[in-house]
This record gives sequence, structure tokens and C-alpha cells, in this order.
Amino acid sequence: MITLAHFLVLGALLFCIAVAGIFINRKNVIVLLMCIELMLLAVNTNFVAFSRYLGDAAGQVFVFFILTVAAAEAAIGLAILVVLFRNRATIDVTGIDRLKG
Amino acid sequence: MDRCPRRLIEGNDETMAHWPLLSILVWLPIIGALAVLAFGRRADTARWLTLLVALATFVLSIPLYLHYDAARGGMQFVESHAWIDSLKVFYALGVDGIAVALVVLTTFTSVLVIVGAWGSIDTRVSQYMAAMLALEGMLIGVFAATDALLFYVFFEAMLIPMFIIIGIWGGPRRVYATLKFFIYTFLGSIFMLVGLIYLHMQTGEFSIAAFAAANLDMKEQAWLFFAFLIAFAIKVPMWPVHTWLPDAHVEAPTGGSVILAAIMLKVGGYGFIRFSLPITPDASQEYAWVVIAMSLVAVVYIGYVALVQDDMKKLIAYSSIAHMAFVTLGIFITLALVRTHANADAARLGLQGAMVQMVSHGFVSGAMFSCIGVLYDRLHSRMIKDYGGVVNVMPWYAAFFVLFAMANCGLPGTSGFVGEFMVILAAFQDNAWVAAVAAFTLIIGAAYTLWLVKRVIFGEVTNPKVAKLDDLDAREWIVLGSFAAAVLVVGIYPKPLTDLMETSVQQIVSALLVSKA
Amino acid sequence: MIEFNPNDLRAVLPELVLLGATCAILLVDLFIKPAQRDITHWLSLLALAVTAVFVWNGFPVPGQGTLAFNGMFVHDGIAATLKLFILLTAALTFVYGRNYLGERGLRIGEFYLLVLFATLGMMLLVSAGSLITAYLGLELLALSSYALVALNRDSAVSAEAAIKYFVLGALASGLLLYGMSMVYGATGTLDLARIHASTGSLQHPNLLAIGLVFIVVGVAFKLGAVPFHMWLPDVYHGAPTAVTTFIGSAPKLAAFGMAYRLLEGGLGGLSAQWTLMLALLAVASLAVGNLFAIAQTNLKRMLAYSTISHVGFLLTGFVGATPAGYAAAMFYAISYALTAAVAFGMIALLARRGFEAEEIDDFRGLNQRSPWYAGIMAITMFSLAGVPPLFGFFAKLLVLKSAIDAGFLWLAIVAIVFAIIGLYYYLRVVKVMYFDAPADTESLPLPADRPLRWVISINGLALLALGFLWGPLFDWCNRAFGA
Amino acid sequence: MKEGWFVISKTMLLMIVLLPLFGAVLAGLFGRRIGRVGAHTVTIAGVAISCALSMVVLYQLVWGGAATYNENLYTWFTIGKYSAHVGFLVDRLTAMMMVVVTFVSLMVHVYTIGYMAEDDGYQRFFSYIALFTFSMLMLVMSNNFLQLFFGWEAVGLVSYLLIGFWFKRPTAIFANMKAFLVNRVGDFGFLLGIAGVLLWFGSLDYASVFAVAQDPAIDIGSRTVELLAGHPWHVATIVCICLFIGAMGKSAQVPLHVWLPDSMEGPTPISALIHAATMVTAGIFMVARMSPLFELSETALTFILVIGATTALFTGLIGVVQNDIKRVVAYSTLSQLGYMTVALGVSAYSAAVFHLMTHAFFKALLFLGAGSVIIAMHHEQDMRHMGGLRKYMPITWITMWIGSLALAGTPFFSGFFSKDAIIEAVHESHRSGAGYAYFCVMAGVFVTALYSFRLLYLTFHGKERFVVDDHHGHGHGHDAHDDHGHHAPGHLAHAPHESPWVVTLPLVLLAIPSIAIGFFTIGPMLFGDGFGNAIFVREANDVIGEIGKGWHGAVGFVLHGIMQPPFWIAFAGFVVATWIWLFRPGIADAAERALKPIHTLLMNKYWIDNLYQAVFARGGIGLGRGLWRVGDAGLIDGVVVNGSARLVDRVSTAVRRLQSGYLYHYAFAMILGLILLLAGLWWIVARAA
Repeated sequence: MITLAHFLVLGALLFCIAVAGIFINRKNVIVLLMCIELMLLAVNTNFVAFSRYLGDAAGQVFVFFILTVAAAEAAIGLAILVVLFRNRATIDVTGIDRLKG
Repeated sequence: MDRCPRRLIEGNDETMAHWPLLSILVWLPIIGALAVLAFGRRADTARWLTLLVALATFVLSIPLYLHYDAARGGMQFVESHAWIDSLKVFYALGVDGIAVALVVLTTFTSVLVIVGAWGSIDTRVSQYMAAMLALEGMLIGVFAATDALLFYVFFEAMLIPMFIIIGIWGGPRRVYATLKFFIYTFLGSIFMLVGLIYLHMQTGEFSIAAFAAANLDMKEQAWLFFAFLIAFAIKVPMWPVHTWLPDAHVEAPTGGSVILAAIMLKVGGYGFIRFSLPITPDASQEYAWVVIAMSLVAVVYIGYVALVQDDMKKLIAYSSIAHMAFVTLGIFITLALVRTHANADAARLGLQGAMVQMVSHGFVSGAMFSCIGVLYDRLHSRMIKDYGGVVNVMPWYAAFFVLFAMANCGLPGTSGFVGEFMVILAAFQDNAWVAAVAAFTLIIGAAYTLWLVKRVIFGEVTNPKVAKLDDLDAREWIVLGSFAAAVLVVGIYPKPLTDLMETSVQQIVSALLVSKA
Repeated sequence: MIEFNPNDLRAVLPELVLLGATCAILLVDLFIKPAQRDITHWLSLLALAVTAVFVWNGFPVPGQGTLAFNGMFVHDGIAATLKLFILLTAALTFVYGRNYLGERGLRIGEFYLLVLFATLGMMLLVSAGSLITAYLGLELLALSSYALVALNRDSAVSAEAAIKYFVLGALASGLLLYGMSMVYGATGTLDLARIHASTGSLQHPNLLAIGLVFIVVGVAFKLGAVPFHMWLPDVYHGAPTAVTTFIGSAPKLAAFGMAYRLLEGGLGGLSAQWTLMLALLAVASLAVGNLFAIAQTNLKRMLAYSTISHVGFLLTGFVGATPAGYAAAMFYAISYALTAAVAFGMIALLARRGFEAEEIDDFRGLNQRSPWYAGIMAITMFSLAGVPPLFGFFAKLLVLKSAIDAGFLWLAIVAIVFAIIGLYYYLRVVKVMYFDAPADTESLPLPADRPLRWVISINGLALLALGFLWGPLFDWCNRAFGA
Repeated sequence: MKEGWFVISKTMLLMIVLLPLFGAVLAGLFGRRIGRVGAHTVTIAGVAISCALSMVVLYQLVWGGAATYNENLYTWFTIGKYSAHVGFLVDRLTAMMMVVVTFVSLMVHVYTIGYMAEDDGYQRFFSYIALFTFSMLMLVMSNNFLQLFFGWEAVGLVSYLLIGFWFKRPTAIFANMKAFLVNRVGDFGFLLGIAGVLLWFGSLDYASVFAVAQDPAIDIGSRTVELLAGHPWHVATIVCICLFIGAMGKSAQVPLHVWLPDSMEGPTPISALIHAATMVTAGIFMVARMSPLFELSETALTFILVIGATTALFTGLIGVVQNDIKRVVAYSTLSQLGYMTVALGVSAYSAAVFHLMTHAFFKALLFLGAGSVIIAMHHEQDMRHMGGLRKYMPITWITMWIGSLALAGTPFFSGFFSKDAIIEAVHESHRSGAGYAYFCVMAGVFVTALYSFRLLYLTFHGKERFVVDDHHGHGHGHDAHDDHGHHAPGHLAHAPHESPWVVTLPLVLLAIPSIAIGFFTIGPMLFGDGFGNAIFVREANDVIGEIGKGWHGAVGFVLHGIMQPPFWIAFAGFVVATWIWLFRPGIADAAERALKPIHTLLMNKYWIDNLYQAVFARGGIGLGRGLWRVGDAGLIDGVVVNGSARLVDRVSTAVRRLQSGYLYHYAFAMILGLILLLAGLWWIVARAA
């Protein structure tokens, strides 16, 4: 029997993986975008689980909004990534450190 | 002095609306400053315009003295308009005898400063003159404000023009000096701000009178006392928070030094009288020994430090600290006198002494710095070793210098004596040893001043540049002459001054009798 | 049963107007030549002005706000006030940025549109009545901002700033959303008012509390409070000055609105917890902001750190969780937005083709070159430092007062101690302008963009004037919060 | 009409005080305008009138039976029950002082015309001495402590200005600073004394203070205070000793005597007027004036007695070995001041004042005589280069003899009476320390005779020890001091000769009182009711009264005096001096070699000056340096102020590296913050539960 708790734990795990991915990954920025998507998915899982549990549709509505925004976010993210690549010819995370101090 | 009680321009309120003399005194110079900035493209225009404004302010401050009903005492020429209703902040002005004395001192000195700066400032004249005028207005505002927030605003705002004055027209290390000056004093006053906010929380308004009326237990009073102490001790300045003053003085242009020494330092003493005594009388009594100890250390320690300075301005700066110690001493022995010795008259003697010392130091230090300025304009050096034998080439200058030096050693017949004399008499009534240490200034003060005179004024001319100096010109005559007149008048006949403040001082002292805790 | 209520449209009229105008401008911009870019400029200003007029007309009776769309949209004095100032600062951004962008070939429609959209997002954010509206408003603002930062496609630092901003922003909104999900789970509603109502009776209070932490993090990121501030210096530094002017001013108002809506409006029941968290964030921000700022040589970066310290002060107003405190905080936000606008505007004013006037040393001897603008900049710096009689001082005064009244005396003392440290770097700018001699390369004439000169002068003098006439604004803020 | 004449008029007193001031201001401010003649005319006229008026006042008081004048001119300040005034108290004591001051001052004015004839600072000099006369009159005529202190400091100022009159001489400007500072040490005590008077006697006015002092009901004399816990001191003692410390400064009593010899750097007329006749006796006058207070404290009087005795003997000894003619006279002044102080110490105030008066005349005479010699010798002051001057300058020679005889206490000369009275008084006194004092004054008599006649012999007798190199031919203006130094010591441009009449006239006019004044005034001043009620002596202390019992007129006093040891000791001194310095000049050097250590000791003035220089001057500067460098620059500024600034700077440069620029650090910081907040929350919840 799968209870709310299981969903929440799953969400939490996904979320933690995403977060860890963001600050552990030193390779390239694409992975960061993926992690962000993953994080949003974790949140979505939570919302859906809660909404199901509470028997309230609002949560699932919110999920749709999140998905939409996530798409837009990804678009802008990639656009910025392109700009970055055009200027730097690299998307290595460790290479992005001109602004500091 | 004229004592005609002209009801028309007396404190009671709605009649005052006809003639807001204090507002005029505060804002005329500030508006004048803007005018100078606007129209002062040509240096001479700026100079004359500034002089005009300063003179007008001085002339307007004379009725303040003439028509202040000293016999009645208390706050007069009162103005009060709501500023921020919801916080009960008022644009409230008013002066008692003490404030009148300081306001007149301010307007008088400002005129001389502007005359003094006539030739010696030749870059960005309009900005300098404007800064001076703004400073004058704010100083008058500090002395006239009866609302704590208004007081604080002026108290802080006046740092800005002084910061600019030292920073632009100052000496080689001006930037260090002026930053130090600004941050040091800002540091002190901001703690006072917390105190004021706390008091506002207690009383629900910002009027100093209300603060004075508030009942505060000993702990609150102690906190507030030290908040005020930090603010005003740095302003005075007292040992050991005095180190900004010598630097500021050394680097500041002559006019800046004069205003700084003659008036700005007085704000500290005035603050003690306005805030510390009435608002935290019990804490002041409890911790008076701290202030007294600091003052006595200043007299001796600073005296010795002054002795070994080789920069004239630094020497006078240190002597200012030593002299201001008499002000704080006179202010804080009052509590012991009033409460433990139940001798209100002695307390008044002490407080009067402190006030007279403030006024006198205004004249004397102003005069000394002007004197140094006269030499600096000619030789562009403040170093003692560059001079010597000045009397041979500048006899009149030497005469003035010796006179002011004697006033600086507190020679009877000059204003320098009166205040110290009163304070020492009062201090003796409390504790003979305190008086003894204070009286040590007779020796050390004479030592550093006369040694300065010996090395600068007397002797053979050693420096060929000195040999070419020419004596005072008319402008310098006016400045030094006016200071000399003031020094002698107060020294020979101080009664008008003490009478002016007598009732107000008595009111302050009698208020000290009631405990608030 | 949800039914449509035409009155709701009146509540969102300003937003609708702005949306429509923005779309219109989007179209217009497609059909004009770059030479005629001014059309977009003026149209955008017009759009903001008209929106402001609508906000003003629809200004609600103080104290009693109305809810629209079943509480999704709050229409009250707080929102209206914030919106007015958001629109004002956005307009200032246009005026200050015009010349700067023009010289760099960045005066493209996108700038105006993105700013307008961001403004729309902020307006939505400050009148959010539900987690959804809050999230949507936030993202609209955030996404536009990411794009704005990257506006200069040929600048490596801009791109770097943009990517950092984007990644961290996304992370922050992820955290925020996660918190929202917790809150939703705990309370079973997305409506802030209902969340507030149901706080008392919950079977999983800890769930709500955990959600609170995540939401606080989201808010803190938007405000730029330590330790969620790391994006701020890099973005301010990397973004084109005109964009920095925008990001540095208006969003602070929006962030304040967001904080108020979510924390007080939604989670007011947990104020005991979050006041403490905000107090800690405040201390950290004051410390880090001031300490880091001292070491800076780049003015934009220094101002970024000073922003962080000001956020500390703003949060100091929050810790009381009292209407008076919020009023003080809003007053502070407004004063900061107006002051920061001048500061960044001055950089834009002094900059010219091939020369970003963003190093502190670029202001050397400004007093000789142009006493007037040196004076304006000095006023701004002293106001930021909180020296009376300037606007900034009274903002600090009110915030400190509210903290002390709320019994956070220690916080007030910490705040002033760091304010003294902060004083130093503001004074250093004044010192550079007044006490240092100008290097001859800099003694070029100032750009003759008359609107810019006029507006920035008025804006600067306003900081002085408001130092005397801050009473009405203060009362306005109090009335908005019914304090 | 008689009434009016025998009531002292305020106007007259005002004129007495203000005329010299007026002269001073005129000569000082408009000196250039009115020129030399104008300057000396106006000042001399002022002083002359005020001298004449002073005599009138004295006449009114002594013979006219006018009542004591005590009124305030104006109020200085009034604060509660405290008030300070400016006013005059003129009784016989005051009047006597006024006459002495104005008369000597007048003489000096006249003398100065000759002495300073060639000096550029001519007008300035007249302005100063007139100003001094004003200040001194303010001092003696005061009726309260405030004005007393004013005069006290004012004379100090003028003395400062006059010692440094030749401000180009390093020695002069060092001496005047030294004088002022040493006096300030005294004033330090004096001011505290005044403060004590105000505290314990409740007023600054003489009249009320004395009233309190003599009021048996109050019995202030037995009142004590514990300034140090557990040590009750009599307030009277504290006050009197403090006041006397002031007197020690002004009247150059050991150990504050060091300034007086150096003050000889000033022009000679000043040495005569200020540092012999008047100013230095202010301390004596003050104590006499305060007799009602000092009578209250045996301890204080003993203190005074010992100090005075020490001064009288040991400074005299130094005088014996000095070669500078002015310094000999200066040390004799110190010694004579010691005698006066001794008299005060045994409550013989009238004797002290009496000696003060006689001394004023003959010491002024001696100084002016010395000055006349110095003029003749073209500002050569070393007696080793003089000798045999009597044939060149007879008037000076004779008047100097008169002065010296008076000083040495030759019967019928004024000094004899006053000094003998003092010695008698000490003899009579039973005060502890009187024995020591008696020895000192007796020995002092011998020493006095020794150096007085030594001076005469070395200067006027024996063979000439100077060479006149006559290449200039005999010109005029020999008294030009500006050509001094052009010649090797002992070489003169022209033969010395008698000084002009403006110089010699004062000598003659001063010689007369030096001879006669004592004889005529000892009766009324000591044993009569000369000072009226001005001086108060308790019965038990009234030594003068004791002596008075055997009083049979001046002649009787002389005859009785000749029977007494002092006379013979003085005579012995005369004989020894004559033998050594007139007949056997070799002996002096022999003795010098034989008594090498003592001689060095005396030549170095017991090394007291060196001690002060080392401890107070250099020590003070060292201390100041230390406090400045270590305290101000080091600790306060270095560590606290700039230190904290540096700390902040260091911290900021260090921490800014945390903003590494790496995305993952930024993200990590956020997560860290999140975790901390969660932990904090958990902590709160845990504490709540």
C-alpha cells in the first residue's frame, strides 16, 4: 500500500538529488538546467500527491502553471546559455568566475 | 544690559508668531549659503555676499540678547510647529540664557571667521563661504532646538559642511583627518540616537522637556547616560576620545579650526547640560566620577602632551582639550554639590563657570587659531621651529599673540581666568583634591603656552623668511582686535554674561534636586 | 461554485491596461526603424503613466482592501502604494537608461518590453492573494530580469551574470515552490487568507513550519539577504548599468510586497518563528553587506553590497511583525528604491561610449567638472549612509524605532554599529568627488540628455526635500497598513 | 570743609590707580605717535600725581584721622550667595604701601629717562613700568581676594614682560619664562588657598573673612577637615599654608626662590622697582594683610618661620661669592625677604612691613646705584673688572655706601631699626623653630655685612681692574648699552664717569629715606598705633608688644641695640670684609681655594636650579613625549582608532574571497543557509516542546 508519505519521500529524494546536482556538478551548465527541471518535478510530485490526498484540485492546477513556467524558464535558460557560449566558447561551470570578490 | 521686558517678542507663544527670530537666525545663513552657491561665481561676489549674510545674522542676534528676559529665565522666543504629527515630532525652537550666550558667540565668531578667510581662501571660494554659512545656521539650530529629533538633525548635519571644509581646503593629510573626524563623531552621536528613540518610546514624543519629565529607573538612566556620554564626550572632546581633534585642527583651514574650536566643541558641553543633567540626573550623580576623572586626566595628561607639540595648531588643539575639561568638570561637580553637599549656590557657581569657560574658550581658542592663521598665510608653515623672533618684525601681531596666550593661561583680567576660577572654586567645595588637580592647569597651561610664545614670538630672527614678514593688515586687525576686545571685556566685567545665564542656570540646578528613579 | 464577477476587472484594471499597452508597444516596435526608437521610449513612459493614473483612480479606501477573483488578487492600499512607486521607479529606469543604451546600441524594443513585463509581474506579485498569483508574478518578474541582464549579447560578463542569476533564481524559486507545496499540504489551500486563518488548527504544524523555512528562503533570495545574496553583486556588476538601475530599485519594492504577502498575509500565524529567522538574516546581511562593500573599487559592486546591508535594515523593520514595523519597512523600501535609482542613474549619466563610469575612481574630481552633479551624488551618498537631514536617515530612524519598540534593542545596536562601518565607503565616494583632483581623461563634457539631467536632479533634490517633508509619506505608509 | 578733607574720596583713589594705567595705555598704544618725550612725560606725570595723592591719603589716615576706606567699585559676578567685586580697602597699611610703591616707582621712572636713553623700546618700557604701578596699586588697595589675585597675577605678567624686555637675549626670554612658571607654582597654592577661604569663610571679601576669623562664636581656628581620611587638619592651617605658598612664589622664598636671581636679566630699573622694592614684597604684604587668618594657625606660622629663616641665611651665603654686581644685590634681596618672612613667622607683622618699607628704599637705591655703575662701565657687570670707581663717580659712590650701610644695619640708618626689630622679635618668640630662626638671622647679619662691603670695595675701592683703550677718543652717550660687547671684558671704550642727573637725582632722593626713615617711623609703626587695626596679633604672639615694653624712643632703641650681639656681628662682618677685600685682596682667592667644596656649592646655588631643570623641565618634556607617543599615538590612535579601522579593512579583504565567483559555491551557500534555518527552526520547536 503506497501512502502519502511515500510520495513525499520520493519528492524529497528527487529534490535533494536536484539540489545536490546543482552544487556538486562542476562540469557543464546543461546539467544545471536539468537539475532545475528535476527540482520542479519534485515539487510537482508533492503538489499532486497533496492534492490527491486532500481531494482538492487546486494543487493540480498549480502543477500546470509550474509546468508552463518551467518551459518558459528552460527556454530563457538555454537562450542565456547560448549567449554565454557565444562569448566564452565554453559552458564549463568552473570557467564562469570572472565576476567575483 | 537692557532688561526691558518687551512682551511682544517674548516666549509666550502666539505672540512669537509675529517675529520668529530664531527661525530667521537659523535659516538666514542656510538660505544665504544657497544664494552664495548660486550667485558666487566671482570670488569677490561670494565674499561680500557671505559677509553681508553673516553680519545680518549677527545684527539679528543682538535683539536676542537684549530682549531675552534673563530675570524670568526659561525658554523664550519659543516657536513650535508640528513636523511629524504621528510621532509628535515638532519643529520647536527656543532659547534660555545659556543658549542665547552660545548663539551670540556663534554669530559673532562666524563674522570674524569670514573676514579672516577673506584672503587666505582663494580656491572655490563660493563653496567655502557657503559651507561656513550652512555651518553657522546649523550650529544656531543646535543651540536653539528644543525638540530632540530636531536637535539631532542639526547635530549630525553640521558634520557635512565641516567634512567638506577640512577635506577640500585642508592640509596634506586632510583626507585622513576629515574622515576620522566624521566617522568618530558620527559613531558617538548614533548611540545617542538609540537613546532618543528609547526615550520616545517611553514618553511618546521627542520634546527635550518631556524627556526631562519622564521617570526613568536607575538602569535606564545609566544606559541613557552612557549613550549621551559617548556622543557628547567625543564632541567636546574629552580624554580618551579626543584624538580626532588634533588631526582635524592641524589639517583644517584656519576658518575651519576657528569654528571647530570656538563653537563646535561647545555643542558637546551644551549637550551635557541639555540632555545628561536633566534627563538622567541620578545616573549623572552616580557616574559623575567617571566624567570628573576623565576631565582631570585631560587637564594633566593633555597638558603634558601639549607641552611637547612642535606644530602650533596641534599645541593649541591639545590646549583646547585641556580647557574644555573645565567645562565638563564644572558641569558634573554640580550634582555632588547639589545633592550630597546640598549647596545649590556652589553648583550654580560650577555650572556658570562651565558656561563662562565655554564662551571664553570660544574667544580665546578662536583668537589663537586666527593668530596662527595669520602666520600660516604668510609662511605656509605651522611648525614652531620655522619661526622665532616674530616680535622683531610684527610687533603688533606679537602684542595680540601675547595677550591671547595670557588669556590661554587664564590670567586674571582676561576671559580665560573667569571660568576656570569659578570652576576651581566650586570644585573645592566638593573635593579639595579635585580642585587641586584642576588648578594644576595654572602651571602646565602656562608652561606650554609661554614656551610656545618664547619659541615663536621672542628671540632673534633665525629664519630669513621670517625677517621679511610684514605686520598685520587692516583685515587681520579687525579680526584679532575684535577677539581681543571680547577677551578683555569678559575678563574685566563678566557680570553681564553671568547675569544673562543666572536664572536659567538656577532653574537647571534646582531641577537636579528631584530624583527621577 | 465559482462565478465571474465583473467588479473583479475593476480591481485589476491597471494590470490589464499595462498588459494591453505592453502588447501594443510590442507590435509597434516591430514596425519602426531603429532610428525611431524614441517612439518606443515615449510610448513605454506613457504606458507607465497611464497605468499609474489608473492605480491612483482605483486607490482603495485606506485600511479596507478588496479581494478579487475569489481572493486570488488583493486590492488594498499597500498594493496600490507599492505599485505607484514601482511604476515611478520603472519610469526613472527608462529615463536614466535612454542615453546609456543608445550609445551602446542597446536601445532595442526588448529592453522596454522586458521592463514593462517585469513591472507587470511586480504589480501582480504585490497584490498576490494566493500562492499561485505570487508564483506567477514572481516568475514573470524573474524571467524578464534574467533576459534583461543578458541584454548586451556581446558582453561576456553580462552573460556570466545572467547565467548565475538564472541558475540561482531557478534554484530559489524551486525552494520556494517546495515550501509552497508543504504549506499547501499542511493547510489544504493555496489562498493566503485561508492559510492564515487555518494556521491555528492543523494536524501537521511542523509541515507548515518546514514550508515556512523554504518560503523564507525564497523571499530572502528575492530581497538579496545573506546568505541568499551571492547572485546580487555579480548581477549588479555584470548587467548593463541601465538594467542594474532597474534591478536595483523597483524589485526591492516588489520583494517587500512579496515578503509581506507571504509571511504576514499567509503565515502571520508563525510570526514568532519567522521574525527570529528574519532577525538572523538581518544581522548577517548588515555584517556581510557592509564588510564586503568596504573592499570594493567598482561602484556598481559596492552599491550591490550596500543594497545587501540596506536589506538588513529593511528586515529590521519586519522583526516587529507589527503594522508600524511594516509601514517603516515599506518607507525604507521606497526611500531605498528612490535613492538607489539616483546612484545608478549617476553612473549612467557619467558613462559614455567606450567608458563605463562604474569604477569609484571614475568619479574623481567630479566637483571641479560639475559641482551640481557632484552635489546630487553627495546627497545620494549621505542619504544612503543615513546622515540627517536626508531621506535615508529618517528611513533608518523609523526602522530602528520599530525594532526598538518591538524589543529588538540588540538588533538596533548591531544595525547602527554596521551603519558606522558602512559610513566609510559612502564617504569615500564623496571624498573622491570632492577632495581628489580629476584625471584629465575624465574631464569630458557630460552628455547633453536634457530629460536625464532634469529628472536625476529632481530625483536627487527629492532626497533632500523628503528629508524635511517625509511626514506625509510616512503617514501614507501607516495608513496603508492601518497603523 | 574739614570733613571733606579728612574723608578719603573715591575719586582720589580712582585717580591714584587709573592715572598710571592711563599713562601706560597712552605710551603703549600710541608710543610711536607721541614719541619718547611724550611717553615719559605722560607716564611720569601720571605716577607723580598718584604718588602725591597717595601721600595725601596717608596723611589723611595717619594725621587726619580719616576712617578706613572700604568700598566696592563694581560687582564682578554674583551667583547665589557668592559674589566677587572690585573694590578698595585703604587703611594705614595700604596707604603706607601705596606711598612706597608710587614713590619708588616715580624714582625709577625718572631714572629710566637716563638709563634707557638709547634703547629702541623706550616707550614700551615706560608703558610697562606704568602698567606695573597700576597693577601693584590694584594689589595693595584690593579689599577682596579676587582683586588681590588679579593684581598678584598682573604684576607677574609685567614682571614677565620686563624681564624679557630685551627679547633678543636667549637668557632674558628664558629667565622671564622661568620667573612666570615658578610664580605660577606659587599661584597654584594661592588659588587653592582662596578657594579654601571661600569654602570655609564663606566669602572673598577681607572684611567678612576677618570677621569670621575673629568671631569667637564660630571659632574657625579649631575647625578641622579630613582631606585624607583619618587625618584631621585645621582648615586655618590648610588655607594659610596654601596662601603662603603663593607668597613663597612672589617673594622668592626657598624653594621657589630660583627665579629672582635670573630676573636680573631685565633692565636694572626693573630690578630696582619690581625685583627689590615692590613686587617681591607683595607676598610679605599679603601675609601681613591676612594677619587675622595667619594668627589662627601656629603650624602655618612655624612653617613660614622656618622657610624665612632658611631663605635669609642660605641665599645670603650665595651672595658672598657672586661676581656680577646685580646678582650680589639680588641675593641680598632674597636674604632680606627672608628676614621679613621670619618676622611674619613670629607674628611680628608690623616689623616685617617696617623692614619691607626701609628695604624698599635702600634696596632700590642699591640697585639704581649698581645700574649707574653699569652705565659707567658700559654694561660691564662683573665686579672683577671694576674697582676704584669712586673717583669717577662720587655721587654714586656715596649713595651706594649709604645704601650698603643701611643694608648692613648700621645704627641710625633705616635698616638698623627694622632688622634689629626683627631679630629682637625672633629672640622674644617662643614659637617652635624660633631657635633655628634666631641662629639663621644672626648668622645672616654677618653674611649681609660681608657681601655688602665686599661689593663696595670691589666696585669703588682698590685699584682699577679695567683698561680704557682710548682709540675712540672721548665721545658722548657712554651710557649707550648698544655698544656693549664690542669690547673684551674689562676693556672700556671711554673712561667711566658720573651718570647724568636723571640718574643721580633718584639716588640722592632715595638715599635720604634710606638714612632717616627708620629713625622717624619706627616709633609709630612698631610701637605706636601705626597701622591702626590693619594688623591683628593675638595676645600670646605679640612679641612686638613685648619689645615695646622696653621702648624709650628711637635713640634708646639704638643705644640698646649697640649693646646687643647683632651689632657686633655686623661689625665683625664689616671688619672681615674690609680686611679681605680692601687690604689683603689675596686672601679672597686663598680662601676660595681653601674652601673649594663650599665655594663650588655656593657658586652652583646648591644645584637647586640644575635639579629643577632636570626634574621638572626635562622630566616634564619626557613625560609629555611619553604620553603623546605611547598614550595618544600608540594606544588610543594606533590600537583603538586606526587599529579597529585596520581590522575592518583586513576582515573585508579576507572575507571578500568568499564571493568566489563559482556558481556551485553560491548554490552551496544558499543550501547551507537553508539547512541552518531548518536547524534553527528545529531548535525552536524542540525548545517549545
